[in-house]
Parts: sequence; structure tokens; C-alpha cells
Amino acid sequence: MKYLDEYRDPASAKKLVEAIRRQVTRPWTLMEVCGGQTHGLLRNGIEAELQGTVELIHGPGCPVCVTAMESIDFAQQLAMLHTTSTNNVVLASFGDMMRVPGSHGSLLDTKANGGNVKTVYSPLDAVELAKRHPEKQVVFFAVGFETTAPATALAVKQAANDGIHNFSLLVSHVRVQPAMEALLQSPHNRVQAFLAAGHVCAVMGYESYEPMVERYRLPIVVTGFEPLDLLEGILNCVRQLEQGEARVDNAYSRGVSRQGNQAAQDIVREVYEVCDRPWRGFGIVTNGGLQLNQDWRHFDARSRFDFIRSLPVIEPAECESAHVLAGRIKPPECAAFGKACTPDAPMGAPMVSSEGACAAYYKWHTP
Amino acid sequence: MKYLDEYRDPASAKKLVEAIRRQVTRPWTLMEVCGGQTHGLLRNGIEAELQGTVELIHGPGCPVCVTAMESIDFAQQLAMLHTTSTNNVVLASFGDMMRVPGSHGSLLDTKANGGNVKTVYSPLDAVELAKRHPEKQVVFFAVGFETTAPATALAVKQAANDGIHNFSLLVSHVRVQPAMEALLQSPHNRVQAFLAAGHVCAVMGYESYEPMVERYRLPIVVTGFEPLDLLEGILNCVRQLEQGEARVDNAYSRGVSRQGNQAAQDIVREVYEVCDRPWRGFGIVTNGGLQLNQDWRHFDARSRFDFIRSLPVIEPAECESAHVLAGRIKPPECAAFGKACTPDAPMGAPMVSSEGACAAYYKWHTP
Amino acid sequence: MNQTSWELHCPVAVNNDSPRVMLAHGEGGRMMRKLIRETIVDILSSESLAEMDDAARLPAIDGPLAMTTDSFVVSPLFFPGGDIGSLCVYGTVNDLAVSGAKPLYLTLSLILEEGLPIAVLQEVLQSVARAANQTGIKIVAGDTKVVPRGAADGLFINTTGIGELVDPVPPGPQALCEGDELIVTGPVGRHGIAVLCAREELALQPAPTSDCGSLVAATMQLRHRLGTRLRTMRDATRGGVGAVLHEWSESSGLTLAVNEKDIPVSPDVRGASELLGLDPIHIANEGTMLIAVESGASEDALEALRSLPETQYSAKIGTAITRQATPVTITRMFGRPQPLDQPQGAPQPRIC
Amino acid sequence: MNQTSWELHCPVAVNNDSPRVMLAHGEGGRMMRKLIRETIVDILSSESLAEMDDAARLPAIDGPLAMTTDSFVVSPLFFPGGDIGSLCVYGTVNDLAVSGAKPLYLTLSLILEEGLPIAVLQEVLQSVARAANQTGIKIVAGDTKVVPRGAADGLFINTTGIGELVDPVPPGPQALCEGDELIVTGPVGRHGIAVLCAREELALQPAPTSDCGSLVAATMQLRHRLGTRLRTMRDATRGGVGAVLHEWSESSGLTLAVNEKDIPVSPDVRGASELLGLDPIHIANEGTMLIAVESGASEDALEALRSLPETQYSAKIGTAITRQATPVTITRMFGRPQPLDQPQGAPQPRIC
Amino acid sequence: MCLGIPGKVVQFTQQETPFAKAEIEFDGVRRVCHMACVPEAEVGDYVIVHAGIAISRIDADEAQRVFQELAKLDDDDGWKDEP
Amino acid sequence: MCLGIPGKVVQFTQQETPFAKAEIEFDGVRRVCHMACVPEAEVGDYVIVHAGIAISRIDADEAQRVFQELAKLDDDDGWKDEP
Ligand code: SF4
Ligand code: SF4
Ligand SMILES: [Mg+2]
Ligand SMILES: [Mg+2]
Ligand SMILES: [Mg+2]
Ligand SMILES: [Mg+2]
Ligand SMILES: [Mg+2]
Ligand SMILES: [Mg+2]
Ligand SMILES: [Mg+2]
Ligand SMILES: [Mg+2]
Ligand SMILES: [Mg+2]
Ligand SMILES: [Mg+2]
Repeated sequence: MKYLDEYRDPASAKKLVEAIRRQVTRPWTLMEVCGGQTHGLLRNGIEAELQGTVELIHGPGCPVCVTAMESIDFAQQLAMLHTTSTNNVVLASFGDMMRVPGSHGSLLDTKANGGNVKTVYSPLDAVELAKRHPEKQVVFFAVGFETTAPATALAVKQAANDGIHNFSLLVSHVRVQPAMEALLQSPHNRVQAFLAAGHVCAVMGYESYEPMVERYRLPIVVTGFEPLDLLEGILNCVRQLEQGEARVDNAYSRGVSRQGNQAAQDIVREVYEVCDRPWRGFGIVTNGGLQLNQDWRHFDARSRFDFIRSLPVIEPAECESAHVLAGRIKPPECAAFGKACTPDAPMGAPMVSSEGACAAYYKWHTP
Repeated sequence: MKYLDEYRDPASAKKLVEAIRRQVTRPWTLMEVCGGQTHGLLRNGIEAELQGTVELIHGPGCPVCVTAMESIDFAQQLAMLHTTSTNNVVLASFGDMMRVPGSHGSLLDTKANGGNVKTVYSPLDAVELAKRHPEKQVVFFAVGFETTAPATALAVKQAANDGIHNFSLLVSHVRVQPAMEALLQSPHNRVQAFLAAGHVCAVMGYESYEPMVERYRLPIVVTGFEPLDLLEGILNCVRQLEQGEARVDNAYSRGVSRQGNQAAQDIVREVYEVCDRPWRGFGIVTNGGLQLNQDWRHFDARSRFDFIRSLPVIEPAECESAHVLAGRIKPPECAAFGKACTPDAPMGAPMVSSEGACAAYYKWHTP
Repeated sequence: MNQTSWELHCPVAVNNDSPRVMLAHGEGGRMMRKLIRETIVDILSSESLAEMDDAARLPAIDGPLAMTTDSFVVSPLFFPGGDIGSLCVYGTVNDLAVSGAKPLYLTLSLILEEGLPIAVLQEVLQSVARAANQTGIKIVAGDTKVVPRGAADGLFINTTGIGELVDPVPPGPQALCEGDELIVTGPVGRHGIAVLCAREELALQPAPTSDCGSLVAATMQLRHRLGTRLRTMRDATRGGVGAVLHEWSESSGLTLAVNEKDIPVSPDVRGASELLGLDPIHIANEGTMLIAVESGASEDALEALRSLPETQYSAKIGTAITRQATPVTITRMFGRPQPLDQPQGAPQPRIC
Repeated sequence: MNQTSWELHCPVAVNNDSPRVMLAHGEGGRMMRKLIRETIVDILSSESLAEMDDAARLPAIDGPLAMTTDSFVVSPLFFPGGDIGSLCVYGTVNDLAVSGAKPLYLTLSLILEEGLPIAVLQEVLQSVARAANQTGIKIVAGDTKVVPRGAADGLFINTTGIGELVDPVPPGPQALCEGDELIVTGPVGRHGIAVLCAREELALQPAPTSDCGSLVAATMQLRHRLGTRLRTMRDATRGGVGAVLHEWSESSGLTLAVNEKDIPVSPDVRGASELLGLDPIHIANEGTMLIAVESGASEDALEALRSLPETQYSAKIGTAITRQATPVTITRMFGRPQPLDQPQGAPQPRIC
Repeated sequence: MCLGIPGKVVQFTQQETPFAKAEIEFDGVRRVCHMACVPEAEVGDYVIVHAGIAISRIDADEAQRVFQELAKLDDDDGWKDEP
Repeated sequence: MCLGIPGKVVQFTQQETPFAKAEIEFDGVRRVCHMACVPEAEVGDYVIVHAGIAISRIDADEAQRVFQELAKLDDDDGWKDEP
């Protein structure tokens, strides 16, 4: 496949690894912000190949992992509504969210217990579902970073345009940059450079990182998700670090521009506004989320189904995912990793999502 | 079983047959009003045993057979509502109605096509169903003669008492006596005596038949449904006819009194009022039905779901059931009987119901 | 600017109170292998199954075989007198036995609805294991599929059995002769009434009980006692005794004449049938068969049958006669044979 | 007083536009017998079925047997490249074939959802008949159950097959030796991707096509060419090639090492997998198998396989090696073996 | 539409009208039925049950009538018109 | 949450914004995707698709950059900081 296969070329990858190895004089600590990057680094053995050069730690950039438990609990209540009321709700979700534990099991458990849960590939498919089923209330579980927000925003615009009244959004979108800043502010911070998330930047650009780089004096390099993209980004970080520089660079220029995608940003701004949001493992992140703005609030499932009383969230206290998501430990350092906690019986979200750091380590890490 | 087995005693039955045979000088034409009587006469071979004595013709007393097609069409629309609207209706019905054709197949077809149809033994069970499923709207299809009206009336009383708001009735109750009078008024009338329906009379008594007997000068004998009950009733009719008498007699005195069941009548009167009603094969019968009175109209499914537009009834024109129900022909005289029309592929209601005359003939009549 | 708090609350999955079947249990991965190994194979303790290969390898069988299949979709899964687990074993074992075969090997294929409690599955499998043990059949291969919630009704089971045909094999209904005598091996309609009452929540007390059980011993007794005087046997399942009579009439070209008063009916079935307006002769049995024996052999047959507790209420109910206008006749009160209809559709409670 | 009108309008049943399966079709009466005779037996044209007895009687089989069962619950019933009818025949025939048996007899058990159009049933049965014909297996016994609307998903089918084991029977995965070579007989993941795309209405064009097909010819070719050098064969159904590798590693105690770049993937599966975030190695196949051959035998095996159109894209993908820390390794871009995970749960489209 | 079956009142499970209920025995089984229409029925009585409610109490004396008539038929083939 | 796959714009099935759609080819398959966010994309262009919508048009020149850098690595093991 064009624009995939060439960025997986083994010879080029080896060349980049060697270049990194030649550059490195100290074990720099780099954080890949996004779970997609973690996935690419581990699945392709890059992390193993770079042993002894840089240390890669895994950032909070798995929206599945950081979605607040309360949102999942609410989604589950929506999916069960049809069993106790005349509200015949179908909760439509990306496949990614299906296995993430809420207070009482995951959406897959909800489904097994009789909840109406349907996996869709696109939020626009959920609008189609609502169109085909006027007898149902379709609620789309809108999770994801800035990458995904344009698609969910477009979905409500489509619903409004088509006069689809039985469609709404349960919005749990999160914004990456506030979380990155939070990490840098943490007393435990070890991050010396960021590999910024390519597809978030495809939408948002990277101009807004420039003040961060000034303030915290660390390199931020935008990367894609293919091996050469990641390696190029790492090499760039390493060169900056070795030369004592701190710049925002773009190693994914085929898909990302400094200003980002104006059309996408316009759609997002039309529908959403910035808000504070609880992140799993982080607590409330100031400006850490998006919510429907006043013009679109009537598509908000939380107000449409405002008779649902939120149940107390059951926050268990064994897994170390807060540390993992903040890059303070690596998954195998968690005592439960691979023992009490496996992808079949996950204790925490990062073991569930195929982007989650614990799952990526479990699957692909050579011990 | 006490009060069943003794009334099925072969020796006593033979004695009664002989007594009838000894009495009869002419081939009197008797109509058993109720399908339950038809059933008893044919299943037990009484009709065959009486060959050459009286002629038994089968009356309109199968409420399943006379329920207007329009009611079935409406019931089917109710059962399908959940596929096109947020009204999650379950249509609860006696098993008897399941195979009766409406304009577009039977309720069994509706079920096969995705309709919510549930068989219950008692209307009170439908109230329980509504109680257990607050997320559904349970509509009970209230068909039947005066025998059944107390049960459906009690069901709405129970629902009201228990505060069950998701229960309603689709009322299609019919009253026997107006139909009997209609038959006597017909220019084609051949009936010389009636075997009146025992369980209708258990509720209504038989006092109201007395003016009829005066006016039309024919014997009316109330009978039960067991062989000895039926034979006793026939013998009574024959004796009256032979002696030129015309009286209302009660050959089911263990279950029926002249005034009927006051408690049952009170409950029916509390909930229902007399109305005109279309009967299948008869057209509109004046005072031929019951409907919810003003106090109970809020339990009427027709007003609760008044947005349903009645579809034009498709009245096909091949089967002779109008003649069969009016006793003008016997089922085997219909050209379709046993050929184009069988219980598996019924053309008319009387071939469907297990009480229907055509089905009874098909199953039990010795050719 | 950013007031993120750093306390460590961690998103741990809380287990469901009772573990349930998940779609993942049917997807060929770790969870499925665990379910098969720890629940299914463990309970059934079958060696062939434990290999978890694509096919069981079985030793050679001498002589001709009988092979039969049935899917079991009973609802509810548990009913008075049995459950889908015992039913799926007895059903197939009985089909082999009435065909004249010694039951040997059984396959067991499960279709599980997402959400089925694992405890239910375990209970059913324990029942399978007991029934297989009792009838001496070996479960040699299995399959497990999971379908999404709403795509099945809890649990369906297919069993397929093979057995060795043992001489003399009863020739079958086409060999029926005039004068052959018809015997039913117990009170009729018990299974169908039990399941109907359980399913429709009719709240009858005591709940009518199914006859669900093995016919292996009864068929062996009969074959031993009657030899070639045994014409044919059939477990009277769906459609009841009435359906078997119609099928045999069609196969043999004879009329089968039965007497209503000779047909055994238990008091619970009697009461429930009257109440619901049903005829027990058309209601399913699951451990009761109809047999036809040579004229004059019914006394021996009844003696053999009555020596076993499960067939102690066997009764002669009729005779094969020259073909009449009606294929099956029943004599009720007047001693006059009347047509016995074929059942149409599912028995449904009625008030007419 | 009574103004009843006497015109003759008669309540005639109007037929449904398309006939559908009714509950009554499963109740043992006239309608069921008609369905079986006029739809099922007629289309399958099987003599044993036509007898409609409880069990098929089969001639003696020389030598040991293989027996296997599978229920098929695929949704949708028709998908590009196949349907539940062809699938249920190939699935069981392939299980017999990869076990080293000559497929002989098949039972076919249908669970029909009330409301299923009869035309759909007919089309499925025609597909069953074609596949049975093509693979030479005889359908000898059947069963039909109807469940209420909502209690099944249209149509489920169980097939159970028996076959005669033919010497030399490949010894199976526990006999794997170090150095044994692993071959996959076609591009992987086609069935799973085809069904997922059809089911989830992903509207991919052209719709990916299943590999649903027979492995009888391929297994015969291989056995003929390799004799005892053929170690084991397995159709890589649920869980795909990945699941088989894990099972074989467990059975043999060896590590199986494969190369990602050697694993054939068709362009439609490639595109769909990237889009949906899935890995074809974990996706089901229905006419593609994994085989293990003695060290050095893979050239002969590939030559034999490539002579057949259905296995022309066979490829050697790896080798059995001494047991490592990880049971199955895959080599990706850096030539460094990495763990290959076991699939967990149903493949679900994802955007992470 | 008038299937009515005789059963014996075994015990009341609820006494108060209009929703009085009693366990009724039908040969080998019992079911709880509504008694609103037979306030006079007592334990040991037989009632006719239709669609889950008792619609009539069976009069035990009247139940013998047909057999008395039958006996008379034996005696004299006579038939009394009045019951 | 950011699986984004490059695909080639084959043809527009709807032109008008904001609900413009086009058929996008991903190796052996095509799917109709929303184009609202890439108004500049034309038939023949490659776009990155995420969750059913195109979020970026791929710049074909920039796509070569890493290979040019690699070539330089071959030459001189140098690394240009500016892209
Ligand atoms: S391995 Fe499991 S328990 Fe440990 S941090 Fe990861 S998700 Fe939590
Ligand atoms: S036999 Fe059929 S067609 Fe004829 S009158 Fe009866 S129901 Fe109608
Ligand atoms: Mg069978
Ligand atoms: Mg059977
Ligand atoms: Mg059988
Ligand atoms: Mg299997
Ligand atoms: Mg269910
Ligand atoms: Mg198999
Ligand atoms: Mg298989
Ligand atoms: Mg297999
Ligand atoms: Mg069967
Ligand atoms: Mg369905």
C-alpha cells in the first residue's frame, strides 16, 4: 500500500537505528505521546532494536485508557435503559471502547447482560443507524482526541441536516496538549523530549507547542505511526538533545502542517467548546476535554437522558495504570502485569485497549 | 375428573341417544349456538350417532370466527408498532386468535414477520406481564362472548388497582343473543330450536331468552359441553318440538341459574357498555358487542394508540363462511372444504379455530 | 494554569458477580480454549475431546451402522423431570435404540448465547455427563459457538450419534401387517405438557413432569423377548403418539385404529390438558415410545416392558387394520371409529 | 330492532407475499412433513433422508473412523464467496480431510428462526447439495427445529461427519519435530474479513471474498506426494493461523517461528485489515490450512499444492524450533523474532 | 370461546374482593384462579374456570339431575319436562 | 485512538460541503468517506482517513523527504535539522 509499505522498509529502518545509535551519548528519555506510536514501536520491534540507546516511555495518549470511568458507567446505563423504561436506546461505540472496564465491567459485559450495544466504524455510521431505526434512540459514545472530534462533530451536523432526532452524543473527547503540560508540571517528570501524536497534529497543527517548548525547554517532534516515521522522529529528538536544542519539528510533514487542518478545526469549533474533564488516572485536567457548545447541546445524551442518576464510581486500587499513563513506570514494573492482569482478564484500561501500553507490552514486548 | 368423566359415560350416552331416537318423528333442525358445543358433538361422534334423527347445524358461537377482520388488522398493527416507532407494544392474546386470518395473514404471520405477539392463558396474566415489563406497552386482545368479558373486565380493574399504566385492552367482545335474534329474522332461517351456550348462560342466565321464545315460538335449551349435557339438551328440544311446546329449559343446571351470575354481570357492567359491532360474515350486529364505558375508556388501546390509521380491510370472496356461520350450509357443502381450505392453509376463520365448524368437521367428521 | 491532581486512583475492572459467556469464548483464542478445557472437557471427562483435534479417531466398528442427529432448542433449559442436557443425550440415544442399534458414540455441539451464566452451562454439562454415563454412550467430539445476545435463546445443543446395528434389526413401519398390535410404553404427553407449563409460566402446582429418559433398556428387553415378532419402535417425540400413528400409516399403507380409553394419561397431564384445551395424544414425549408387534405378541411385549420401572405403565392401545378412508382412527365413547387428525402447529393454550 | 345486514363477505385468509417458516413447521405435524419432503429432501435428494426415520442405516465401514461435528452460526447467511450452506459442508468435510479421513457420511441439522423466508432456506439447501456433491460426501440424516422469532438468528446448521481413516494417517501436532516446515495453503484471513465486512455493513467495494471451499483435493494430493513426511494438517478457522500456531506449539512443546513477510495476504484483506486495525494472521479462514511437513519436504509439498487452483498461493511461512520463552514467534522488519500473541475475542473494527 | 373446566377449591390465597384468589385443583394439578365472580364459593366446592377466573359455582345437587333422569328413562322411558 | 490510513481518492460521490463524500481506495478495497475536512483534495490525491472521514491530504513532495534524508545519511551520515 502506497504511503504505508515504503515507511516499513527494513533496510531504511536499520539505517535510521544506526544513525540514532551513532548520535546517542546518553540514555535520553523520550515519551511517545500517543498509543498508536506505542503500538508501532512495540509491534515492529523498534523498542527492542533501540535497547541501549534511548529510553522510550509511553504517554497518556490512549483516549480509551483515559476515558473517565463515570462516562463508561453512564454509557452502560444508557445501553440498559430499554430493560427498565420505554427509552429504547442503542449505545453505538467504536470497537476500542468495548472491553474497557467501568465500575461494573465493560460494555461487552453490558451487552452480555442484555444491553443494547453496537460497534460502528464511524460516527457517521451511527447516524445512518438512527436513520434506519426511528423506533430507537441511537447514542454515539464520542471518545477520542482531537483526531476524532471532527468526525463526531460532522456526525451531529449530518443528523441536524437530515432531521434525525433520535441521535445524540455521549461526549468524552479529550485534548492532548493539556495532558502533556500536566506531565511536565509533575514533580516526577522524567520526559526529556516528546514524540507528538501525528494524527492529532494533522488536525490541530503544532504551532501551539511552540510556547511549551519555550517554557519547558524540551524538543517536541511530530511523528507518524510507521516505523520510518517513528525512527525519524526519534533521531530528530536525539540530535536536538545532543546539541542542547529545543525545537518543535515535524517529522510527519506529508500529513501535518504547522497550522493544522483549518476545515477540521472549524467544524470542531462550530460544535464543541473546551472544558475541564476528568481523565482516568489523572483526575480532572483543566481544559482537558471538549463538550457540545450551547448551539448543539440538544444533541447531548446527558441532557436528553437527564433522568439517569449517575451511580457512584467504584474506583478500585490495585493496578498501577496511573503511573503507567504518566510514564513513571513501564507496564512490566507493575506487579500484576501478565499475572493477575492479562488482556483476557484486564485489571486496568491500558491492558484492554489495543493501543494501551500494558497490552502493547503484553503482546509484543520481547522479555 | 369429577364433573367431567361422569358426563362422558358411554352407557348413559347410548341411553340418551336411544331416547332421542324413540322420540323423533320428524328430522328437526337444531342449532347448537356455541362452537364449544360443535366441538363436543363432533369430537365425541354424537353427530354421527344421531344420524337419521335430528339435524344439527352449527351456529355463530365461535367468537374467534366472528371477530371482525378490522380488529385483527388493528391488533397486527399494534404488534408491529415497535418496528417503526418508540411504542414498544406487546400484543397479548388467547392462543385461539393466533391463526385467524386478517387482511394480511394471521397473528402468527405477524409474529413470524417480527411482531411482538405473546400468547397468554388469562387476561390477568397479561396484567402480570405488564407489571414485569414497565418498558413495554401490553395490549390484551379482548375477544370472546359474555363468558370471557368478566375476565377481561377484572383485568382492567386489577391494572387500575395496581397502578399499571402500560396495560390496555383492544376490545372486540361480542354478545350472543343479538346474533341469535338476527338468525331468526333471516329469510333463510331453518332453525327450529336452539341449544343455548352453557357458559354464556353461566354468566348471563337465561331469563332474557324468554321474550325470544315468546316472539319466535321455538324451544331454547341451555346445555353444557359434555356428551351427556348435549344429549340431554337435544332430548329436551326434541320432546318440546314433538309436543308443540316452546320453552326455555336449563339442561346445565349444575352451572347455570335463571338470573345468571350477578357478581360477574356487575363486573362486566362496571367496565363495559353495549355497542353495535361488526361480526365477521354478519355485518354490523346491533347491540352485538361490548366496549369500555366512559369510566374505563383510558384503558382502550384504540384511543391510546389513536395515531394508528386503520388500513382498508381486504375482504376476500371465496369461502362460504358467512353461510356456515349462519347455519345455512354445513362445512362439507363448501366447495373449498378439505381441498383448497384445510387447517394448515385455512381460507376462512371457521377452518382455523379449534371451535370453528369447518375445523371441527375437518378433524372429526366421519365422511 | 493546569491543576491536574495526581492522586493515584486506578481504573481496575470489577468482576461481574456471576461469570457469563462472552462472545470471546467462541473466537478460537485463549478464552475459548480455557472454557473448553476447564468447563467442557473437565465435566464430560472424555479423552477424545481432551485432544481438542478437528476430529475424533474411533476404532473400527463391525457391521452396519445407524447414524442420527437432533438439535435441542427446548425453552426453558431446565424443566421438571429434566433439562436440555439430559434431553440431548436421551433424544439421540433413543433414536439409535429404536432403530435397532447399540448406541456407541456421540458428538456434542453447543451454541451459546452471549450472557449465558457459566454456571448454567456447567449444570447442563453435568447432566449431559450423567445421561451419557447411564446410557453407556461415549462423547467423542464437540464444538462450541457463541452468538451475540439475542441471536439464540440461551443454549442450543446438537447431538449426533452412531451405533452398531444388531441383528435382528426390526424391519420398520413399512413392514407393518394387518393385525399387528400397537403398544405405548407409558402415559402420553408428559414432556410437552411439562415444558409448556414451565415456559408459559402457567404456575400449575405440582408442575407436570417430563418423561425425559432412556429407552435403551426397554428396547433391549423387547428385542430380547420378541425377536422377529417386534415390527418397529418409535420414540413419540414432536407431535406425540398421533404424529407417529400418521407416519406409520403412511409408510405401511394400513389404517391404524386406537382406543381413546386405552391410552394412558397421567393425572397432571389430564388436568393441564383439560385446562388448556389440548389433546395429550398430540403432545410430545421424550422417554415414551410407540411399538408395533406381530399379532398375538402384545402380551409378551407388555410383560417385558412392565418389568422395567420406566415402562411399567405400558399399554396396548390399538391395532393395524386394512386401509380405510381415514389413515388413523380413534374410538371414543360410542365405539365408533372416528378420524384422528394430525396435529397442526405448536400446542397453544386456548380457551375455546 | 336488529338491523344485521346479510351480504356475504367472507373472512378469507390472504397469503403472505413470500412464504416464511412458521413455528408449526417444527412441530412434527403435516406442515413439518411437507416442508421436509418438498423442500429439504427434494433439494438434497438423499435416499436415507427420504425415509424420514429416526436414524439412517449405513453399510459397514472397514477400518477405524473419524467423527467430527460443527455448528455454523455465520451472520449474514450469505457472504461474498459462500453462504452458510456451502460453509457447513466444507467445514466438516475439511475437518475430516485434515484428520486423515476420507469423508463418507454427513448429518444436517437445521435450527430455523420463525419468519425465515422459505426461499432463503431453499437457496441454502441448494448450496448444501452442491457442496456435498462436489466433495462426494453423502447426507444421510437430518433434523429440523423451528424456534420463535428472536430466539435464533435466521438459520443455524449443525453438520456432523464420519469418514474412514486411510493409512498413513498424519500423526498430528504432538509429533512435530524441530526443523519441521510450516506451510499455509493460501492468503490468510479471507473468510473472517469477508464476513465481518458483510455483517457490519462496512460498504467496502469490492466486498472482500471468503476462501470458503473444500480441502479434500489438497489433502489428497499432499498425502499422496508426501506419505509419512506429512506431519499434520489443520484448517485455520476461528482464530486464524495464529490460533493454530499456538495450539500446535502447546501440543508439541516446540516454538513455532514464522516470518511476517512470507505470509500471503490478498490486497482486499490487506486494505480492509489496515482500515479496521486488524491482523490477518488472527482472522478466520474456511478453505485454507496450515500444514507441517518434515524438514526438507516443503518443496514437494508446495509443488503438490500449487498444482491445484484453490491452493496455488501456498507458501512456506516458518519452521518449528527448540522451545523458547515464547511459544510462537514472528519476525517482522528487523529480523528479530517477537512474540505472536494469541487472539483475544472477536475481531472488532477499531480506530486506535 | 367458552372452554370451562370444573375444579375443586383447595384454599384461598387471597380473601378480599374484588381480587380474591384461590387454588383450584384440576385432577393432578392446581392453579391459582380469580374468585371475584363466585363470592359464595367455599373450600371444597367445585367451580367452573374459564380464562383464569371462576365463572360459576357448581351446584352439587343439580349435578345429579341428569342421572336421576337417566334412571327414570330406565324405569319408564318417561321424561319429565320440569327439572 | 488515531488509526489513520492513507487511501487514494477515486471519485467523488457527493460534491457539496459540508457533506462531501468520495470513494477512497485502500489497496484492494474502496470505501466512501467524508471529505468535509479536506476541501482541497482532488481525484488521484491521497488522504489520511480516520473513523470514516479524511483528516488530511497527503503532500506527495513531503512524503519523499525522509528518503532524501536517508540518502544523505548514506552519503555523509549528516542530518539536516530543517525539513
Ligand atoms: S498491567 Fe494491568 S494492573 Fe498493571 S498497570 Fe497495566 S493495566 Fe494496571
Ligand atoms: S371450508 Fe374453508 S372456505 Fe369453506 S366455509 Fe369453511 S372456512 Fe370458508
Ligand atoms: Mg434423531
Ligand atoms: Mg429424536
Ligand atoms: Mg425419534
Ligand atoms: Mg468446531
Ligand atoms: Mg434471548
Ligand atoms: Mg469439526
Ligand atoms: Mg471445523
Ligand atoms: Mg478444523
Ligand atoms: Mg429430529
Ligand atoms: Mg433475529
